[in-house]
Amino acid sequence: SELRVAVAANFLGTLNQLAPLYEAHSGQTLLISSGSTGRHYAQIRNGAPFDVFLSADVERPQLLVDEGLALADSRFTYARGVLVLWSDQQDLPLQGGEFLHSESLQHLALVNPRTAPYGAAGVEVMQQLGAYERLQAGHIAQAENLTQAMQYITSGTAQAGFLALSQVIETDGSIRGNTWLPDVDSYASLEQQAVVLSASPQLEAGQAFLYWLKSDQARAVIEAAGYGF
Amino acid sequence: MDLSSADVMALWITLKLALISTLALLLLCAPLAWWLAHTACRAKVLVEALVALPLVLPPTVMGFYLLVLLGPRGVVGGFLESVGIGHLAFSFTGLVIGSMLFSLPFVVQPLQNAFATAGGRVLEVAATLKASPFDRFVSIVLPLSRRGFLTAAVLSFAHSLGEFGMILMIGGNIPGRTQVASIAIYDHVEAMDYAAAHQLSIILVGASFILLLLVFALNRRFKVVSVV
Amino acid sequence: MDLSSADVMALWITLKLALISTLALLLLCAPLAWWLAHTACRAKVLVEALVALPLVLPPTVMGFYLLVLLGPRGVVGGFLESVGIGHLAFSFTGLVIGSMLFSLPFVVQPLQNAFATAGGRVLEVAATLKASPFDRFVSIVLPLSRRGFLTAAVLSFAHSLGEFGMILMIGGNIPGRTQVASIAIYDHVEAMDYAAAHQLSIILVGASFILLLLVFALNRRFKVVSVV
Amino acid sequence: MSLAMSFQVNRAEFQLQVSLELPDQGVTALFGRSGSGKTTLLRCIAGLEQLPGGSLSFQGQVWQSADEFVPVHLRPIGYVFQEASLFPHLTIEQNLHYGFKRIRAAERRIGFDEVVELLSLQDYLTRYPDQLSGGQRQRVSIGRALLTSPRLLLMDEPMASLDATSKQEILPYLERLTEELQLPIIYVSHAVDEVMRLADYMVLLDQGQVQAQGPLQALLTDHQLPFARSEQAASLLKAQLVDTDAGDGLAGLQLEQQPLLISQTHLSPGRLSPITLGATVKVTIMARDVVLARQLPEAISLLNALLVRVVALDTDLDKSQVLVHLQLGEQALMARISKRSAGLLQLQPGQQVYALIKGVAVNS
Amino acid sequence: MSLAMSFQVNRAEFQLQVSLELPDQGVTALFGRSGSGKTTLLRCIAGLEQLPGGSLSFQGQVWQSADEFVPVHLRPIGYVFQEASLFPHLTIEQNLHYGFKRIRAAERRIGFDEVVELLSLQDYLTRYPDQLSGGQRQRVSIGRALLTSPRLLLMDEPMASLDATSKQEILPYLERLTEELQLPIIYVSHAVDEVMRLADYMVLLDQGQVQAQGPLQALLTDHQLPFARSEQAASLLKAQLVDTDAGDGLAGLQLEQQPLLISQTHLSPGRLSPITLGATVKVTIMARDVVLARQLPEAISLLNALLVRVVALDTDLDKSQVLVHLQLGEQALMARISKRSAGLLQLQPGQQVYALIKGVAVNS
Ligand SMILES: Nc1ncnc2c1ncn2[C@@H]1O[C@H](COP(=O)(O)OP(=O)(O)OP(=O)(O)O)[C@@H](O)[C@H]1O
Ligand SMILES: Nc1ncnc2c1ncn2[C@@H]1O[C@H](COP(=O)(O)OP(=O)(O)OP(=O)(O)O)[C@@H](O)[C@H]1O
Ligand code: MOO
Ligand SMILES: [Mg+2]
Ligand SMILES: [Mg+2]
Repeated sequence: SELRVAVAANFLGTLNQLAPLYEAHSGQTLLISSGSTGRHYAQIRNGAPFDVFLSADVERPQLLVDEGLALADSRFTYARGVLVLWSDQQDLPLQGGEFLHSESLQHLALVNPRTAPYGAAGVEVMQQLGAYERLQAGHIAQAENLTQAMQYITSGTAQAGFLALSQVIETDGSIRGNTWLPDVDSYASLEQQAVVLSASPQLEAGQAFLYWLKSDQARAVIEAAGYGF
Repeated sequence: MDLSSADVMALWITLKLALISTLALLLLCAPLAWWLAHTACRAKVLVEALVALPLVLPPTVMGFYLLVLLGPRGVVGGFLESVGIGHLAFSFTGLVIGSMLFSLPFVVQPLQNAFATAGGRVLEVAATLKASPFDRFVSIVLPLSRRGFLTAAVLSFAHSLGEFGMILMIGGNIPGRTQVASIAIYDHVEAMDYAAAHQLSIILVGASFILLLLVFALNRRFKVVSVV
Repeated sequence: MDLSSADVMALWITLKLALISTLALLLLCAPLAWWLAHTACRAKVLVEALVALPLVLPPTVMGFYLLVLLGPRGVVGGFLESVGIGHLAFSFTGLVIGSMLFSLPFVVQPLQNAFATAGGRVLEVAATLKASPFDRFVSIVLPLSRRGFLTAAVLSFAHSLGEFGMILMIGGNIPGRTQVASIAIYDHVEAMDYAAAHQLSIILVGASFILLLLVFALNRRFKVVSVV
Repeated sequence: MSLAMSFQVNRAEFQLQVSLELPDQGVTALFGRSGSGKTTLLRCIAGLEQLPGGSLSFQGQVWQSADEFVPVHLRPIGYVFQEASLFPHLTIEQNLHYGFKRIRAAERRIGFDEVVELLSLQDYLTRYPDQLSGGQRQRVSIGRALLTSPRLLLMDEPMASLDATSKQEILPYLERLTEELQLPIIYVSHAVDEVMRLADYMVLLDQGQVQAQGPLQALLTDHQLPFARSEQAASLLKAQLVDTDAGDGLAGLQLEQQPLLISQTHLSPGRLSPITLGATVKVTIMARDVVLARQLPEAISLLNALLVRVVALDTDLDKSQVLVHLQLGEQALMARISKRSAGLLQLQPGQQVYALIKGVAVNS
Repeated sequence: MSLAMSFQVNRAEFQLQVSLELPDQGVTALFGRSGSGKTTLLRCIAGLEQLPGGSLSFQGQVWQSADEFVPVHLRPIGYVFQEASLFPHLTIEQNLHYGFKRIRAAERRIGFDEVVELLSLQDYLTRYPDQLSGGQRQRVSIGRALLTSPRLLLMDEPMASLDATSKQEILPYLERLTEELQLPIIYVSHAVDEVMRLADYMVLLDQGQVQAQGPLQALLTDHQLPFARSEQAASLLKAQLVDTDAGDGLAGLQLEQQPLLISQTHLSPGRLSPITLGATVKVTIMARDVVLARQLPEAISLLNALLVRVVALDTDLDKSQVLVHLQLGEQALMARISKRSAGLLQLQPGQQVYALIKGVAVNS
C-alpha cells in the first residue's frame, strides 16, 4: 500500500532519504508529491488525494485543522529550519552580515518573504542589521522557492543570499561554500509542521508515518540534513 | 543511463498527455476554426478574443481557477461528482482538459488562418465535381491546410510537453498518475539532483527534437502548394 | 480598486515587456520566416525543429539554463561583461531576450505559413511593375500576410503576459524592475491573498480581453483576401 | 424545351434578370459583352449562387424553387470555369480523377483514357498544375469536367487560351458528345466562329438582360441584332447530302433544290461515323464570302452558284458596305458587299441574282 | 534590330532553346501551339527566369549576360500575364496605380485617365478584383502594365477573354502606342486575325525551338509554314494611298501600279491623325477571299480585280483545295481555291489571271 505525501519542496531531498528507511521499517511506500506549500494548501482544499501534508510552515497546517481538513491531534513540528547567509564566493565578508552593507553587493537572493518563512526570516535579519532599507530598493532578487534562490547564486547573478542550511550541508555534515549562520533567535522560528488529512482513507497509516518521523532513526537523518527541532 | 522508474513513468504520461490533448484539440478546433474563418457573424470577434485569453494568465493561476472549477467543490467538478462520475481534479482527464484549454489558441489560430486561404474557388470546383461539403473539407481543405495543421500540432504538442504550471496545479504532481516529465525535472532540480534533472531534460529535448525533425522532414516531402 | 503601487508597477512592466518583445520578435522573425518559407535548403528542417524547442522544456528549467548562459559566469553574459556591456540576467533586457526566445515558435510558424501562401505570381507581377524586393515585401507580402502577423502578435503578446516561470528565473523578480504582473498574481495566490489575486487577474484578463477585441475588430474591417 | 430558369441577382452596380427556357439538347451559346453576366448566369444554373426568388428545372427535375435547392454537388452538371482552377495539390491525373471517382461506375458514360487521349494529356499526368502551360491547364479543366459524365455541361470560355489546332481537335469531340450522349452544353464564348460551328441555339445577354434568344440561324440573320451587322455575319442553312464523293475531294449537297459542293473534309470532322447519304447537313456561309452576280461568270474559281432573290438591302452598316438579305427557297442567305458594287449591280428587292460561294467557304 | 537574345531553359520534359534578334519597334507576334514555350520565352525576356547561359540586350543595353543580370524591377518592361493576376488586396484603382506611382512623373508617357477611359474601367475603380468579370480583370491587367510607361511591352494572350467589341476598342490603341511612343510589343496570341492586324514581325515557336521568324508578310506566305496552308492563310501587301475619298465610302490605293479600292473605315481605325496621301498602307488579303478568273467577269459584286501571274500551285493542302501562289509586281499574293476550280481554269505556272478581291476583304 502507498502513503500519499504532499511535501514542501525544501524538504523533498530529505524525505527522499527517509522514504526507503520507512519502507524498510513499515513495508509501506511513500508516494511523494513535492511543491510549494501555498499550492498544496490550495489543492488540499480542493480535494487533492493526499494522506499526509508536510508543510513548510505552521500557518497552513493550523488553517487546515481549523477548517476541519486535517486532524488536530496529528499536527506537530517535524523539523525546524536554520537560516544561512550563503555564497559560493569564498572572498565575500559574510560573517556578521558585513557584506550586506557593502557597496559591491549588487543582488541578494531571497525567497519571497510574503510566501516563504525563510524569506521573512531573512528580512528580519537584515532589518536588525539596518541593511534592509537600502537593499530593498532594487538589490533583492526574489525567488519563489529556496532552490531558485540558490540558482540565482550559483549562476553568479546574485552574489549571496539567504538559504536554508539543509541546502548547503553535505552528507558528511560539512558545509559547502561561504556561510554565515545568523543567531537562530534573531528571526522567528522556522518551524515546519505536519498533519494527517481528514479526507484520507488511511488515517492510521498517516498517523503511523508521522509517529515514525519523531523516531530517532528519522530524526538523525533530518538533523544531518541541516534541520533542528 | 539509469532513469528511475518514476522518470520513465513521467515520460510516458507526458507523451500520452501531449498526444491525446493535441489530437483532441485538432479535432475539436477544426470546426471552430472553420466557423471563425468563414462566418460573417459579429460575435466572431468575441470568440477570437476569448480563444486567446488562456494565455494571458500565469499557468499556475489559470490552474488554480481550473482547480476550483473542476474540484469537488467547483461547479463542474461538483456536478460531475453528484452524477457519480467523480470530479476531474488530480486525474489524467483533468490534465487533458487543462492542457487543451491552455493550447487552444495555438490550434485555433493557425487552423483559422489556413482555412481562410484554403477556401474560395477550388471549393466551388470540387462541388461541381460531386464532392459533398464534408468530402470537400477532407479532400481539398485539409490537404491545402496541411501547414496550418502542422503548426497547430507542433505548437500544441511542444507546449503540452513543457507546460507545467497549470498541470502541477490541477494534477497535483502525483507520481505515476499526474506527474509529467516537466514536473519530474522540476522536482529533480528542487531536490538539487542536477544530474537527474539534466538527464531527463536531455531525453525530453532530444526526443522532441528528433520527433520534430521527423515531422518537418516528412512535411518537406509533400508538395508545397500555394493556391495560384 | 486599491491596487498596490507594486502591482501597478508590475502591470506596467508586463505591458512594456509584452509590447517590446512582440515587436522585436515580429521584426526579427519576419526574415527568418521568409527564409524558411522559400528556401530549398536541407538545413531548413533543422531550423524548423530548433525553433519549436523552447516550448519543450518547463519554463523554469529553460529559465535556469538561460540564467546560467546569460549570467556573469555564462558564456554570453561573461563575454558581454568583459566588453563592458554587462551581463543580462536580472535586467529588463534579459527579460526581453528570455520572453522572445520563449515566444519564438508562436511568431515564426504563423509567419512562415503566411509567407508560404502570400508569395507566387503576384510577387512576379509586382516586380514587373517596378517594385524592388523590399518594396514587394512591404506592399504585397505584408498585407497578404496580415492574418499571419495578427496571429503571431496575439500569441506572442498573450504568452508574454502570462508566462512567468522563465521570467522569474532570468529576471529575479525584482520589484519595480523585473517583477511582472503574472508573478505578482502568483505571489498573491501563494500568500493566500486570494482577493488581491482575483483583482489583479481580473485587471489583466479584462485589459487583455479588451485589447484583443479591439485588435480582432480592427482586423475585421480589412478586406478578407485569398489569393485566387 | 426543358431547361427552364428564372434568376435575379443584385450586385452593387449590376443586376441580372433572366427568365429563359432553353433546349435540353444540343449546344446553347451564351453570348454577350464582357461584364454582361454570362458567368453569373452559369453560376446560377450550377447552383453556385444561392439566391432567393430563383427557379430552375432540368428535364422535369426541379433544381431550385421557392422551397427547394439542390446543392451543387448533387446536380448532374459539369462546369468548366473561366479560369482553369485546378487543384494545386493534386497531380493532373488526380485532378482528372477527382470527379471521375465520385461517380458510380455504372453512370460513367465518358471514359478516362478517351478524354486523356483526346485532350493530349498523356504526357502530363504525373505533373502538378503549376508545371503546365496556360493552354494545357485549360485542357485539363475541360477533361476534369467531362469525366463526371454530366447530363448538362456548362462551359465558360473553355477554349480561350487554346491554339487553333487544339480547338480543331476538341470541338469535334464536343459535337460528338452532344450528339451521341445527348449531352446538352451551355457554352460561353467570344469567338464567333466557335459559336457558329458548335451552337444550335443562342442566348444574347446585355447588361444582365436577355436581349435575344432563339435558334442560332434565326439570330445570326436577324438584322436587329449585332451579328448580321458585324463582319462576322453568317447564314446558317440546312442541306441534304446527296453525293459523298463528287470527285476532287468534294461532296455534293442539295440546298433548296440547288446543288452545292463542299469539301469532304468539312463534312464530318471528328465524327465517329460518316454522315449517311440523305442526312441533313448544317452549312454556315459567311456573308462576306458571298459574291453576287447578275449573270453566271465563266472561267472563275467560284465553285457554287445559287440562284437567289433579293429581299432587302441594309445600307446603314458602314459608309462603304451593304448587307443584302437574300431568299433561297425557304431559307435566308446574306451577302455583305460594297456599296459601290450594289450600285453597279443595281440591286433591287425582288430581283433574281446569283450568289456565288467559294466551295471552301462552306462550313458544316 | 536590337532586341537580341539567347536563352536555354531545361525543364523536366521541355527544352527551350532560342536565339533571336528581334526588331525593337512595332509588334512582334509570338506564335505557337499550346506548350510550345511562348510564356517561358516572355518570362526569360522579362527576367523572371534567371538561368545561366542566357543573354539579352535591348537597344544596346545589356539586361543579361554571363556576368550581368538586370533584375526584373529595373527593366523598363510592361508585362501582361496570361492570367490577370491582379493584387487581391488592392482596389482596381490601386492596382492600376501600383506601377504608375513607382515611375518618376517625368518618365510617364501614358496617362492614367487615358488608360482608364480607353479600357472602360471608370465604373470599377473602387471595386476589388474578385468583384469583376473575367474580361474586366483582363482589361485591368492590360492597363496596369501600360501605366508603367514601359519601353518594351510583353503581352501574353492579353485579349483571350475579351469580346470582339472590346478588342476593337483596344487593338487600335495598341497600334497607336507602338507608333506614337515607338513602343515595341511582343505579343502572344492564338488569334490569327489579331496577329495579322497588329504584327509586323513574327516568331514561330515549336516545342521550344524557333521554327521560323521574319516579317509577318514573309512568314504568312511561306508555304513551308503552317500559315499559308491553313484556312487563315493571308498575304500582306504594301500599297500607296492615292485617293482618300473615291466615293461610296471608299478610298483608292495603288498596288503595284494597279488600283485597289478599300473601305475608308478600314483605313485608319483608332489612329489619331488620318493617313496622308501618298503614305504606304499595309493591306491584308486572306487567301480564301481571292477569287481567280481567266477573264474579267461583269455585273458581279467583286470590286477589285488585279492582274497577276501564277507562280506555283500547292496541291497537298487538303483533298479538295489548292493554294495558288501569285505574283503581283514585286509582291506575293495567295489564293485558296478548290481543286475543282483549279482544274476547270487549267491554271499553270506563268499564266496570267485576274485575282478578284472583295473590297470589304481588305484590311489595313
Ligand atoms: N514548372 C514546370 N515544370 C516542368 N515543365 C513545365 C513547367 N512549366 C512549364 N512547363 C512546360 O513547358 C512547356 C512550355 O510552357 P509555356 O508555358 O511556355 O507554354 P506556352 O507556349 O505559353 O503555352 P500556352 O499557349 O498553353 O500558354 C509546356 O510543355 C509546359 O508543360
Ligand atoms: N462580387 C461582385 N460584386 C459586384 N459586382 C460583381 C461581382 N462579381 C461580378 N460583378 C459584376 O457583375 C457583372 C457580370 O459579371 P460576369 O462575371 O457574369 O460577366 P461575364 O459576362 O462573365 O463577363 P466576361 O466575359 O468578362 O467574363 C460585371 O459587370 C461584374 O463587374
Ligand atoms: O508557464 Mo509556466 O507556469 O512557468 O509553466
Ligand atoms: Mg465571365
Ligand atoms: Mg502560355
